[in-house]
Amino acid sequence: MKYAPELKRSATIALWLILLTFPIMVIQVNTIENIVVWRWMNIAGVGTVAFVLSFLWQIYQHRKTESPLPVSAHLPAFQRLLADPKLYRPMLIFIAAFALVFPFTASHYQINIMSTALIYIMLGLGLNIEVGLAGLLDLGYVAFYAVGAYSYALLNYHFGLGFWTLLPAGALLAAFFGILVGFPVLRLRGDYLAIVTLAFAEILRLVLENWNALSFGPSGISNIPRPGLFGIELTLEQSAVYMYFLLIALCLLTIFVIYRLQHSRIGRAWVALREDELACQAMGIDKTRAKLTAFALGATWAGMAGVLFAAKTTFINPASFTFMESAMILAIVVLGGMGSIVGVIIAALAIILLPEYLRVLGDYRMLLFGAALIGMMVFRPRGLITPSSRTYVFQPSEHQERT
Amino acid sequence: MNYFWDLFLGGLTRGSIYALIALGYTMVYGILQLINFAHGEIYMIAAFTALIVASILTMQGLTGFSVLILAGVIAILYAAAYGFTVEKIAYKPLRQASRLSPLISAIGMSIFLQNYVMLAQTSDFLPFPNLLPQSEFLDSISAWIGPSDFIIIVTSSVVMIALSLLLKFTKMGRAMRATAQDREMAMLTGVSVNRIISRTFIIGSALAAIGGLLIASHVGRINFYIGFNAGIKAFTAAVLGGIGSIPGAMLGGLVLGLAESFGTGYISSDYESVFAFTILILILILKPDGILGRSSQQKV
Amino acid sequence: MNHANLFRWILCAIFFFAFIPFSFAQKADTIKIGIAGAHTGDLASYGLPTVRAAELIAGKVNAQGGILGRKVELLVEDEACKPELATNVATKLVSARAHAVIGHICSGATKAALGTYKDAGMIVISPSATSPELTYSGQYPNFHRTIAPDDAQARLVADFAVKNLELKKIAVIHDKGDYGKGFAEFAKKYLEESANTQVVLYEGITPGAMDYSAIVQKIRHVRADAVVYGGYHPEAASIVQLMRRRNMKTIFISDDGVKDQTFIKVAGPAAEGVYASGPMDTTNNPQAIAAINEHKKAYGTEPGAFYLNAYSAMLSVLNAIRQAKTTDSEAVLKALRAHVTDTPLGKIKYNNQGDAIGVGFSIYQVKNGVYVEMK
Amino acid sequence: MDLILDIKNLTMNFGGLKALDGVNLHIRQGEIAALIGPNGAGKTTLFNCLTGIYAPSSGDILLYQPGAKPKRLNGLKINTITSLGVARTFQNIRLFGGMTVLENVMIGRHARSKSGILGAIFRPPATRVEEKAIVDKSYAILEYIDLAPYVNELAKNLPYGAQRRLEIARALATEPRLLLLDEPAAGMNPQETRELEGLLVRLQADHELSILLIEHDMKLVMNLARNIFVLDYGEEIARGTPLEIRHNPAVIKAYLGEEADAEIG
Repeated sequence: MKYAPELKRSATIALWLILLTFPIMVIQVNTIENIVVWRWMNIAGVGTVAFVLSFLWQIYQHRKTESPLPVSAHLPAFQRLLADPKLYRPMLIFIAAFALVFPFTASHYQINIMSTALIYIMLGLGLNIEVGLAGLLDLGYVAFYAVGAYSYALLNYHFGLGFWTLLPAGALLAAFFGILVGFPVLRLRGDYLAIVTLAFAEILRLVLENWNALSFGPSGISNIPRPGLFGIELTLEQSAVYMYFLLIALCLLTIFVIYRLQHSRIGRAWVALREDELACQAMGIDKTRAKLTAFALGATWAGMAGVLFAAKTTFINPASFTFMESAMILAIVVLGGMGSIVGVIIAALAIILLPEYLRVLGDYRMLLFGAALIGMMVFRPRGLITPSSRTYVFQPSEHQERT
Repeated sequence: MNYFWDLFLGGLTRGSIYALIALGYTMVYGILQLINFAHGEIYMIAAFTALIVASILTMQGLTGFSVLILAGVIAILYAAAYGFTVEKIAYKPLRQASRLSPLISAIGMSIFLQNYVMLAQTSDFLPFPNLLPQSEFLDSISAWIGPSDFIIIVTSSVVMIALSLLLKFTKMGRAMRATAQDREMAMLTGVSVNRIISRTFIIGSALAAIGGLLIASHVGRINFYIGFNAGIKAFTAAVLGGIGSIPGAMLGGLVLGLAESFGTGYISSDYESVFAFTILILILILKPDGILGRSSQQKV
Repeated sequence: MNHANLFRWILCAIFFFAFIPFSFAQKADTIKIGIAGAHTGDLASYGLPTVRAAELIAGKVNAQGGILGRKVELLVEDEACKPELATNVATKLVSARAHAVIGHICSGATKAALGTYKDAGMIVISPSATSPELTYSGQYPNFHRTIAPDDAQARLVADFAVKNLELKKIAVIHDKGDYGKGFAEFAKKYLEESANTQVVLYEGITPGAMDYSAIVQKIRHVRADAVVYGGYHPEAASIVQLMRRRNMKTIFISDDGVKDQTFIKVAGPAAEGVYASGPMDTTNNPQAIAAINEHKKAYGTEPGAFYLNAYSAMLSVLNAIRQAKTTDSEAVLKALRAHVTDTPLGKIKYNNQGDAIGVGFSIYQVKNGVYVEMK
Repeated sequence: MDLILDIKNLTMNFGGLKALDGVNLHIRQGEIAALIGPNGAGKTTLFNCLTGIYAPSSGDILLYQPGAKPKRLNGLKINTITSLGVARTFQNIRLFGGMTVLENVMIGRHARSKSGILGAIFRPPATRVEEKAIVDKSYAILEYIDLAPYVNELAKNLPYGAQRRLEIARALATEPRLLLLDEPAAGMNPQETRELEGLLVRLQADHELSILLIEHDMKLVMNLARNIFVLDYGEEIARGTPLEIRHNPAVIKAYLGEEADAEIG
């Protein structure tokens, strides 16, 4: 038997997991009725699943140590695809065509969740500035999102301002809030920053929940207008299509701006800041300023996404801005591969669309989603796509740059 | 003045529980620099296990102290086993990865465990039997301090003192502290880092289980979601006290509990959590490494 | 399996999932009822009983050959009480051409989803969304509910506290949620209308919090005669237990979310004497007893929150379809308003706003471990 | 020759510990000076005070600027000091490991370029010209320092000696007038050390750069430095030319038992 030791180990692990899950999986007590239900069949389930998974895992480990792949082969297929213009150009055209045709072939629901996914692409790319580029771990990104959404809802409610006025206004307000939060906390190192941003986001959410006079409390704000299109009346489905294209356009803008930022003096400064804060300062980079711009720019996109979110759902309340939301956006950034635009886009689509399509699985979908997050991290800890650095080619005397 | 005393005790009770859970966060953080978001779920699983064991025992006709001890011990063992397993599955393969990957894995684990308990047990709140012992002594002081408050404060103090002694005077404790200081150095001196990490998770989870047991008995109800909020608060407490610092986690928990209690009592419970988070922000702005955190003057 | 393969595999999986929805075949011969609400997350316990009620009824109806010769098919969709997910679920149900929706559970999610349903002309019956504006505003003619709006309950509770119990100092506490806070706001307003009654404390508590001793101390400190609590039974049970453990005799009055046998089981002896408002005569209604027994038989437990409301909602919509002899929403809407359905909540039909007529409310008190209606 | 740096009576306290105690030190324009002393003598602390990482407890650090009054550096921010023309390398190499060699040097140009967020997004001609200049200048520096073959390598993949040189390249990119090198030869083999020596001489000659050097390799120090300052326990125990230092009894005493004393004697 080739895999005898692995099988034995898997059996041990399966036994351990059966024991471990015994009280929760097998015994169901109802302290209200004083009934105990013994579900012995579950043992078989846990055992089989644990055995198969741990066996596969060990085979995987075995293969990895036995035949380490050459470094070039470590680049995933997709990434090789990206590196070669002959391959990625047709691919881009295909994606563009798909994006164009999609709303006319898909159902209203499909368009709707795709729009949601597009909003999360914006959020992911925005947070990518903070976490992926500048290395500032922000666990309260949802606060900026909330600022955007509430700016639109409230300013529209009180002053009747329109979507197109409030889109930049929401973005600016979020940026301002970003600076406001950023100032006191920039002295803090990594994880302290994380918990403080989390705290700020929670405070904001609790204030929105309690301060009825300002925010209408937990019952939220309804009937937020959808964006207008030169005053044309749109049906629900038409406005969903309109919203979809609007989001596509804004996503393209986001990608463009972030790509430019990433490959600029500022973007380099952020990456340097992430790599080594002290050396970065010694290179003449103003740490405070670099961090604040990263915070403010990240917040700007969240603010914009917030406005779009409010306009899309037409209803907001504080329940949409919980810590779990921040965690999901962070998961998008990390899963995508920190600092990689393409990675973030793929991850956003996966994280938002997957649970939707997993609905087939009913109650098990969040369970599997959690497992998928762990699995993805274990198999690809650096995310789907490792951002590659730009290479330059020089002739020894004539310096020619090629990107 | 009486009102003040009541709020103080309430805060102390809640703070002790925060501190017990915060210890798990701070120990894991000290060694792995990982915010173990699944830690709160361990606390929840411990409470469920205790509930299951206690119910079965009660139905077998056992009562009182023996139920408490048996349910408690089994819950603590199980929590420790869960902590150990969670580390092996979700964090150990990620030892070499960037610091954010285990964080996401931890969030995934937290979602998984919540749904696991919800699906295998129930989404409803279940009443939790009051396992805490009753005695004449407790009755006699009940005007002055609630019996369960008294037990929670005393138990958690004893546990925390025991932990401090363990870390200070045993070989394992020294190895753990050494690993927290400098993992590579500890490895060079022959400490098995993997074993230390496992033990850290086991001890941290056991502490959380004790917290879970105490609070479930005190509040009298549990569901699959109780770990999440407690986890966030406990993590806040750990940071407040200076993450990585054991006395810091204890102090942080108490400060947080008291802040919430007094905030509710003298201002408004609408903003209960806001008080906790505001204190956190203020303290970190004044002392960026937490109350008892080691100052981390960068070495150049 | 190397990384590249794994990745390709995942990519395939994503594409596979992406195209599943395109292949939805239309099964024209069923009556599709959407069941939307929180089935995961912290509010799952308020959404799942509705799913169970619908499943039980659908099972029974289908066993008898369905309605109009068509089977009842349930489209169960989870939105975790999140508005953004609720709109997705709504569009999904509209796209799947559901004939009616039982849901949503939370008022916020309901509000977010209603716009979509309204444009599609789909009938919605919520077992638990109590925000008054949902029916009063007249914006959503397609919306119905089998639960009394916040203000109606609050009025009843306030009158009871002021007139029957003649309470002077009242602490109004809520759980900051849609439902609890909505109820508490109205209760406060109505209590303050009385010259003799004073609201001495008006505060929200955090549902997930570890314990509520601070707020209980505060209730004692302000020497309230009674607590009017807006929210659900888990927190209410904690508060009552803490009060009794501290030997406080403060009267506890609450809403429909607490008028639940689980509350009594969880709170134990402390529940004794607690008042709660709830639908009239459910405890002795044979339909209600039967519905609860069905649940016990099928799932081995007492049903959870809003089970009877959901049960009634499901019965009434199926009855309306039966009466209208079509699933056309116009006709069903008319039938909902014209025909009385015998439900666990009593004989109900809906008024033009969408509120159920016949869901009378009365005050109950816990006596010897059961809720007894106060006459 | 004119002074470029004048340190007067510099004291640095950490709690009760005096890491520097009344140190005086000055460097002339275009001169290579060295700072030596046993481990823990406070050399790196002095660098840290000089570059703004620590705020000194007392004393003055004066940087002389052409055609302007001398600037007091005490308590200025790290990046401000860099833009004033003081650059440094680190004893424990602190490169941006995840960035390429070229990008590392390009970061050094930050202080000497200015395009902002809007420039980055809209990329007007001015920004494009500036960006091109940054790349060209950085490449020129890499060529000058013989790192051109590594241009697109990740910094962390470089051999040790090359990493040390990249640190210098990165510092040069900030266009310093005063360059502070913290043990540039540490970990280098004799061949690499010789090349480093040549490089430093070239640098000083080509750019009229003033250099202050912390180094344990006495041969290198004696060959390069015109002026040597010796620290021990935070105090200056000697200063002078290599010849003077070599025979200074206090220095010999401080180094007694240290491995370096063999090289001194």
